Amino acid sequence: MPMKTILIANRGEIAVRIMRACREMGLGTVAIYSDVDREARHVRYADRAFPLVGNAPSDTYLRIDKILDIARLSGADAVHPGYGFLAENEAFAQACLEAGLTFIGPTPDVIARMGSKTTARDCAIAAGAPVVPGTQTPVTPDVADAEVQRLADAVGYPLMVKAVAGGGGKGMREVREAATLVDAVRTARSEALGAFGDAAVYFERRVLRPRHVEIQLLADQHGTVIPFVERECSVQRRHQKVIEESPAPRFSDDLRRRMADAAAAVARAAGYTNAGTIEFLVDADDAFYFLEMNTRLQVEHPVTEMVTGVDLVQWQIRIARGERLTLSPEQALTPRGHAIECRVYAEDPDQRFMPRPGRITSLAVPGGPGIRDDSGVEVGFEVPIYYDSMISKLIAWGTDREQARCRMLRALGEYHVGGIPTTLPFFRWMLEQPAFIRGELDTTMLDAELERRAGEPFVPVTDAHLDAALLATASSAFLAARRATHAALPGTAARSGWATAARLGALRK
Amino acid sequence: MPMKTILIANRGEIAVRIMRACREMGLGTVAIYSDVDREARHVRYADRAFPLVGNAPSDTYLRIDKILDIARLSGADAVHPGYGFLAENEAFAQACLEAGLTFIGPTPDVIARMGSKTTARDCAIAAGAPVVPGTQTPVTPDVADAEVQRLADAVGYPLMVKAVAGGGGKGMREVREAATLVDAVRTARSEALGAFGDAAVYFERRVLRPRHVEIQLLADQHGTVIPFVERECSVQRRHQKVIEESPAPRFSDDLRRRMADAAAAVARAAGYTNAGTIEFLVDADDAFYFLEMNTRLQVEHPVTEMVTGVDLVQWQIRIARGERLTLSPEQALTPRGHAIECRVYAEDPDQRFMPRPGRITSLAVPGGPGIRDDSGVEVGFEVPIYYDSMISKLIAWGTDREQARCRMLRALGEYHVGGIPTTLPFFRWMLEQPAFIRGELDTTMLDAELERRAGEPFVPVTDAHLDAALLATASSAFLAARRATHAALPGTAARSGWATAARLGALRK
Amino acid sequence: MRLHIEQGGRVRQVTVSSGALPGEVALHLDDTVLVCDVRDLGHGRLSLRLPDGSMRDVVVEMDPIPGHRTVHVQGVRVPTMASTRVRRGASGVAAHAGPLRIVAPMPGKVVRLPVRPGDRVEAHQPVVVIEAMKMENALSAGRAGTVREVLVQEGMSVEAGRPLVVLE
Amino acid sequence: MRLHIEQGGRVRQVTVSSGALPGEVALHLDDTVLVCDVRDLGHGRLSLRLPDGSMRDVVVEMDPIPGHRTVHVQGVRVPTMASTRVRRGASGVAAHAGPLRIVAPMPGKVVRLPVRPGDRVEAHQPVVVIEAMKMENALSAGRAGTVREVLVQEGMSVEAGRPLVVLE
Repeated sequence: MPMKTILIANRGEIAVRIMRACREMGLGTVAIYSDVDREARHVRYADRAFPLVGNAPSDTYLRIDKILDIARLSGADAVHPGYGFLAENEAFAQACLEAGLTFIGPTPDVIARMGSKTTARDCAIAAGAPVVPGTQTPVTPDVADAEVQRLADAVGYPLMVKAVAGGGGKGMREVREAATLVDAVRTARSEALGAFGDAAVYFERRVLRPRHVEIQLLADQHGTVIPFVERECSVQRRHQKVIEESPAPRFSDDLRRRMADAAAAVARAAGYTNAGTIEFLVDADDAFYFLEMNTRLQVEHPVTEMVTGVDLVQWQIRIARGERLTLSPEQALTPRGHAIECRVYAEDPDQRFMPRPGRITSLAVPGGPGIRDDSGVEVGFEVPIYYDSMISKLIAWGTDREQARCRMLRALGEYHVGGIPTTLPFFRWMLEQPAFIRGELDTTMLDAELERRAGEPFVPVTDAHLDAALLATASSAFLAARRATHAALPGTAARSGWATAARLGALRK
Repeated sequence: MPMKTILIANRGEIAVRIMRACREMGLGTVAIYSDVDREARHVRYADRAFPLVGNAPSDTYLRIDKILDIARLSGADAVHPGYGFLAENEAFAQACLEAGLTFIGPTPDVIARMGSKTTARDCAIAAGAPVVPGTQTPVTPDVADAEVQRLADAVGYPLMVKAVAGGGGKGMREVREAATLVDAVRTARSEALGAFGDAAVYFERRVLRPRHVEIQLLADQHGTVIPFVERECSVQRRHQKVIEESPAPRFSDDLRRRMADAAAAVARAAGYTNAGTIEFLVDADDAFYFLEMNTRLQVEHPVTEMVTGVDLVQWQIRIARGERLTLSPEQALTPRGHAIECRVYAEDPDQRFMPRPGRITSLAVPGGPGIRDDSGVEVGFEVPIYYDSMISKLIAWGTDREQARCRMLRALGEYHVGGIPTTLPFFRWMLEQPAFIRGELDTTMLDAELERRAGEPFVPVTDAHLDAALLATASSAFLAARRATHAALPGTAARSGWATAARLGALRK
Repeated sequence: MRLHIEQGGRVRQVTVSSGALPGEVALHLDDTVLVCDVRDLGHGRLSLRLPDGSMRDVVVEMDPIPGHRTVHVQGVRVPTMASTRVRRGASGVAAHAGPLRIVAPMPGKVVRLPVRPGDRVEAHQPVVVIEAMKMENALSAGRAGTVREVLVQEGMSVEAGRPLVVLE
Repeated sequence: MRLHIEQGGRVRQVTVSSGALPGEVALHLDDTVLVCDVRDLGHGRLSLRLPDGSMRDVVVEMDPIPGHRTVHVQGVRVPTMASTRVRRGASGVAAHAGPLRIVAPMPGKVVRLPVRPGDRVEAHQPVVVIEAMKMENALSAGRAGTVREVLVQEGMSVEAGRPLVVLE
């Protein structure tokens, strides 16, 4: 059965990214949308689009029944789940298969095995990968507080409470001492239930000042598993990645190969197919520990694409339709140059990163050499309150890390979003931090630095900014008043001879 | 003397491209502008900008005196000429040096030697590169018609009349028989005088159905010359490149190395420094002939950047400030993937590519994986009548030629320019031509095909287009009328419960 | 609202009304009713969702001539005319009879005028050469005729839309 | 034209007139005259050329409160207020005295209200928790005070700008 039309069970930038791959492969696309997303870019980009009706994720992008109805109605023969929403939901993958649809991702049993952090951990142990000490079974909502306390004490403090079904820092809490455990578990369970529909959590010993490094891999249905050069994702705010890069700075070839081997072994042990990522913690001595597996495409997949030249989404589709991986394993592990990604959020970094949904009233997106723009929004779009606040991803490539960093800074200077605050000023600050420039990263450094700064603005307003704003305000008020009285605009008037001469005279002074 | 501020003696996309490199290197930028370019992107992108006063190229971007005045006034310490205008004018390079400015390009004597097609030809012959038979000395305006005829007869027909100072297909004419020679020489001289300020031409035997393949090279001031993987530029309309790619399709490694060796030998023989390109004709038997050298950055440099990862503009600046080339010669000759560039012109392809300057009233630029946008315009800008009609370049990269081609088609579908016609529909047609898909290219094929088509639209209007236009026209007239009577917009009204239910019901049918 | 819409020489009558749901527009065309979900994205941009779920992003550009629009659909420019009244006489798009005015398609400079009043010209024979953007552009008549008037001189700068030569 | 412009708590008087050349605007500020070349690019976008040739692309966004603008300059948002009349009493940007209203900075749902009328709160102590975009956001007062009024309830959906709690 040839694959002709793919339903993209997602929204925003990742839905657009997937549709681009479909277009390039000559495949039809079907979008789904909530009420507030009717004018969203992913809806208008699709060949066809169908309403989910409603807005809350639980009424829309998490509704398996509605999505399968639309697949049937539209004649789609495959489903790409993107990331988030139903991407790691084995019931959705199973329902797709039962409806006769190709699910572009691993099989439901592998999602179940690797999606649960606890069974994934077992799988990693069985494959010989090192793991961080932690609970062996999920701490489900029916486990009483006393038992919760006993389990945590056995793991030891500081520890992390994490959602079994989690990802993206949601449903995750750090607990430094026994006293705050029960509260943290309650919040994590509630967040996990809201975000993933599953309140189960687990505990894991906290590695101090760890780096978060992950291995992307592709696995076909014929037993070939290819691990890729690592991604460094240590720049995190409250366990949420904000900047990712590939390759990791200060990372030896030997460490890369050992980590890639460990990741491939886990994937093979799990019977993994399609694209997936194995996340590791790396401690100060370069020892690494299996953290979890993401059984889907990741937000940060473009940095891998930029340094290896491999289109991961096209390969997801090719693998799903049964093709063999023909990539060179050596090339997948050999980075060409360096790539950095900034996740642009509709948040006000100077107001403790408060989400700031609202209408984008003006927009200028960077371009030119080494810049890739993966955006989910356009001018005029109202960023809704219901979903994740990420609106776009900006990726910069350079022959080395420093060139990539300088290109990113150049591109950030070209980027303008009007109407709502975004995290762009934060990135301009972050990329100039000495520790970032040196590549000395760990997952705790950003939170520590933010606490130290106590709300100091990321890009301070200088006198030059104030003066330009003053001139702009005065000029625009003046031009508006003049427009109201005259029909013609100033710039369109013909230049008189003497005026031209006077100007040239001024220039020649 | 460290280089701090670069004056960019150009306009449009190439000025923006150069300024981006400056930003990435921490260098200040100075723009120059004609009256109609005050609101142009390159002016607003610069740190500082100064008016040239006037509009005709001869009053503005070709005025060495004004440009040097601005350099002095602004404190710039280097000048980048871009391409076109004064880029291959040795008097400009000389004047820069005399004014104490670093000229980012070769030395004036090398520009003179290689910029003249006839002495460049001598230089190629001396370096052992094969050349096409032709006149040995320039045919200056004082050469009488009878002598012109005699020189041409000696070369033989068909022949090409070319501007000695030429480039970009300007001042070039094909002459198939003696009878049309004098007219062709007159037109070519007139065009050459207007475009380059020099009416001298030369004659060259016409190679039948040739491919145009060129070798980019970088040469530092310490004797290192590095040739790059070739660019194929055979898709030409009236000797004007419209699509370029790298590597050339159907091109053997052996041919690549021989051509690169020949190019490097010519550059060494010329004492060449900075970035330059040696153009070759390749005949049906893969024999190649030196055509000319361009002693400057080329329009199509991005395709080389995409497949080698080298930033040519940054290297131009580094070479000009005396740095040594540290690139790997092997890497420069080993393409990674494939890149294609489309030059977007403000021309109506369905009206014999008639130039169509005017205001850009709406604009959507493509993005996503493998796409690079090098644009010189923005929404609201009025493309002026005075200069070249190229407004932007779109570059697509893929792991192989077919992926690059499919990505380009995808990106062309995302591209929208409102207010003026552009060559975008032409590219959508061209990239689907069987000969293009097979990579069977020569410089005559496009003109022959265009003649055969006799004005047939490149993307025909189908019933589906007509229907959508009808619905759009009716809806927009209706919405405008309703807006005039109601304050609230339709999309913003709250949905009633029954309406939602009805919609869901319709969906479930 | 009742409209007469002309495209490629064909006139169609469309009656437009609001649909049952917010954002919906009902278009009565011949014997069919098409209910589309139409969103105005501002500045002439519209997002259409056709009854079968097909998405069309279109841009409607108002042309200088009242009622005339250029509609961009999937990269194609479709000239369209809309009017609330029935147009009398020859239609704007399909007009062929009477004198033919050759107008400047873009601003530029007249560099050559190869014809004079009274000259007989063939279809596609150049009658004016205009220079713009460093290129010479020969303008020709779409049909044969006799030159009645030449309205410009060599060396003149002309604006887009300026009549240059009249044929009959 | 005479304007009172307020930025960061400081008010400056500016007199604006046309410059000698097209596009030029002369700004009289204290004892200086700055002649800038200002181009309106539409939709609030301006291109400024300062007297030393420096280029500034700015975007002037009109805020909902009359006279208030957010000016984007080189990636920085500068709140600015302009008025043709002298404002009486406390200035809009610099106001510090009197009751403090904590308003919703974005649309969302009130999920927690940890204070009640009469409670004493410290600076930076959370007084309302709003959920938006899957994140809980604690809003706190910039200064210490006593809760005078709580204007919302837990579970309520609120629009941006809606007053939530009043301190005194």
